Amino acid sequence: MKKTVVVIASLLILSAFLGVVAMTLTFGAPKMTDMDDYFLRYGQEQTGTNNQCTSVTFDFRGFDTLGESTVLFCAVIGVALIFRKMQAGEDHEDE
Amino acid sequence: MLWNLPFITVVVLTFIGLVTVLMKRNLIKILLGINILESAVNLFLVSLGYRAGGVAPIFTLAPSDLMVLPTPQALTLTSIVIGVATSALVLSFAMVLHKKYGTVDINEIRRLQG
Amino acid sequence: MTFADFIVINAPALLVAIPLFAAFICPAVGRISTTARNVWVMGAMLLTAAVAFILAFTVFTSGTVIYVFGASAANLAVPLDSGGIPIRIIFTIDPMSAFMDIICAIAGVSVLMYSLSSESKNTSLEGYYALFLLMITGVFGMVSTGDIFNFFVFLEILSLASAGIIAYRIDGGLAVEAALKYFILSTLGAILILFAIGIYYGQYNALNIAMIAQRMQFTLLDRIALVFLVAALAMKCGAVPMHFWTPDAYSMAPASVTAFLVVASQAALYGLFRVVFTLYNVTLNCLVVGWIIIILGILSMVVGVTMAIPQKDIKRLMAYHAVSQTGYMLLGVGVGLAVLGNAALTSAFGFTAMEGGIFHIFNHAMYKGLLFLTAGAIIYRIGTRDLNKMGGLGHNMKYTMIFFIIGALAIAGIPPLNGFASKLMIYESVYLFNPILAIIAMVVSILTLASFVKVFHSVFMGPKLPEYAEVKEAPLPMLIGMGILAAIVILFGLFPQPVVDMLVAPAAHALADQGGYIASVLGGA
Amino acid sequence: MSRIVRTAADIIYPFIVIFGLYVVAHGHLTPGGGFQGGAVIATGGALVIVAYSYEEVRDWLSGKVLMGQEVIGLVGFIGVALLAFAFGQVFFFNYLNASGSLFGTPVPYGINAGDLNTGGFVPLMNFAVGCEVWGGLTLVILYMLSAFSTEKEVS
Repeated sequence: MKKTVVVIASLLILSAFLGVVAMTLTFGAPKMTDMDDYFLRYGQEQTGTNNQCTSVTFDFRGFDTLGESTVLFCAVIGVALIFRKMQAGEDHEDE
Repeated sequence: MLWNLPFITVVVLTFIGLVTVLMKRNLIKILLGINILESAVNLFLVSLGYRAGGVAPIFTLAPSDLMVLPTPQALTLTSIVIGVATSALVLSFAMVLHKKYGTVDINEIRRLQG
Repeated sequence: MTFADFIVINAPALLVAIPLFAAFICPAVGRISTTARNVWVMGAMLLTAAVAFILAFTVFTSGTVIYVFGASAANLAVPLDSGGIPIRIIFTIDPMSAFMDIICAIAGVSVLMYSLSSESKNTSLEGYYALFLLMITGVFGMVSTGDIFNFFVFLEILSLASAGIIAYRIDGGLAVEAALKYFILSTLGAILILFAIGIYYGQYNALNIAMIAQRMQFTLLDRIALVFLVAALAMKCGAVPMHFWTPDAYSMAPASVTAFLVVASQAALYGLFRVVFTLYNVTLNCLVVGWIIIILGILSMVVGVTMAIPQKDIKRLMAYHAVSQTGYMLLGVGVGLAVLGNAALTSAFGFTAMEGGIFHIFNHAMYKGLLFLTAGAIIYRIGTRDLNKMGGLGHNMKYTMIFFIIGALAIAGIPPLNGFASKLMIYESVYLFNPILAIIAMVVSILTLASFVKVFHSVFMGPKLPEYAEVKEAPLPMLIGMGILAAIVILFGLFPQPVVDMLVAPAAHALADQGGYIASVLGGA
Repeated sequence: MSRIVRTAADIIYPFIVIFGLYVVAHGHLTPGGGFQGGAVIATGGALVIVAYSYEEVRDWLSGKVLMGQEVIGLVGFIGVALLAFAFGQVFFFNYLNASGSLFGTPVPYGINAGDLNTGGFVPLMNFAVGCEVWGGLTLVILYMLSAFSTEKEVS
């Protein structure tokens, strides 16, 4: 019972918040575009790529992409660790 | 004129995702709820960057100079890859738990107390 | 350009690049031999720590350091043709970030040293060390970055690496269960953070923290984003309404990982402070938000300590104490925030409260890490974590016992150890703000002392138990790891004033000074 | 799976790999890039795993090779970025752009037909990331399948 109340309350709060966001922002007309206009105007000359998504992903925000590859690496290593073949006695209930 | 339909879709998707995460007891369904939430946030980011009438920000033989904002697309790409990694890890956890406990019901996966 | 110049200029990049590179190579090095892998991991960690200290020294002597990834010069935050906006990812290391970097470096070195022998019995260690280095990278990145989306990426690196490493000992499924709980909550928090980032981006078309702060108008949307960020980060740092992942994850992870998870949750705490102080600062209604943080802190303190007292599992008990100690940091900084708009009160006790809270971050990382490491050493030797089954270990594990006493007295705030130094600052300043809060804090301290006296008694005192007659002292690398932390606990307890003057006060002032942060990135003001 | 499915998978697999490599290589000109291309190739791997059984596939797809691929991809990515230090530049500086060497043809502003020999270090990073995603995603599938079969582990 208590759980249901918490669930409904959190649902309503989050939806109301996002509803306000949805009503305040306007689709198709961003308020400010100066950073992206810079990318579109100078991206070709500074990175040599026609695809501005790629130029943002790999050059202007390349460090994020390194982090993103690292996240994938984390997941692979994590999956490898929990499916590893364990020695006898390594998978103990206690300790 | 699309009005704010994409943003409203974001709210609806968030609602569906949250209901799934909070109400369902099957671990796999909870993961699906998380994936729906991730789709909602990705849609939110992409919609933020849309400029009415804009084309994809790729200059190779582009039909027009008016382009949508590229940054949200880069952010969404990052967020999608993180979502894939998350799903892989949660699914592996669910597999191990199923092997050890014989169930993926979160009410029965509660051996840690306190 | 000499080599020294190169290191100093590129220190922020190397801080993240070295552990990342080491982690990527780690699975390959692990195939050569165990020794090669240990040397590789330890060498990378020492190198990273050295870079962190060089960077911190630069920051504390000559002010905030910025590093622009991919620009034509490392400090060219605003390109000449951009019209005054930063466009690339910028690392902004002000004294507060440098302070957190130092904590992470010290904790990383000692904990990694400890895990060289504590984990040596297990398989697939190259994966374990790779994830450990990635956790360290995540913390360094989170505390150094000046870009809010980059913060999110490092937060995700930290979450995934921690989840993988918490599940490392399957423990018949229990560790996986703890990791799952932690990870699902982290993911939900990350989604909230991403929504907040989207809201900022949609309004201000900026991702740089300084740029958002400069354009901040505190509209209704910004309030919503603030709620999202505070909820997500308070959950990540284990404050009370969302603390239930903490005891599970802390108790099921390997001991060395637990000691580092303390630092990781403090990186989330740093994120919370950064959001409140740098993104919003006085545009907030400081009193209301300050009181919210204070109430979170008081709840964490009281609930944490009352849940800790009846626990029978030694690591679970310590985990609840970690929740309780997080409350002190929230209390100190929350009081500083509540009086931020008022210059007279801020100089009277606001800064002291913030310094106390920030100093407590450092002290907590040290003594809590030490306590978790001693618990790990005990479990490593006797193979059980149940307090009722322990006893009489003081005869055989003398050094561990001494380290445990140091940590326990520090967490209870007994002079002359470092916990006392920071708690005293919190008591004094909070008493001026509201006496009831200070009294609650002192009562919680006394309860903490009582709880640790009980643990000490049941673990170390009493006659030698026959089943533990053959128990030996912990191995040398584990003792070195604990020794580093214990030495710092004592040193900072004996000489708190120089530390406060040199490290803590600049950090507190940098945190409160929003204009300085913006000016250091964007130039001018 | 039946013989028809297996034969079809055999025929389609090389095309999927080539299409993925195309997406990776043209990442700086057309929609796509390292992640997308890598994911396409990993789909080909998944197709083969579905068409055959895990026990058969395990002999062809070695976990060691895939892990090596992933590590090489990541090290290549961070190595390309670190190489900027050798040119006396900042981490992640695009030192190859407009240098006249490999991938160094300058690109002026405006709509154009696109030239493969542009992009600075972006194509190199695309290849590194493509390599990493290919190895990583296939490896995740293999590890998950290994949990179902008990006799032999992914090495």
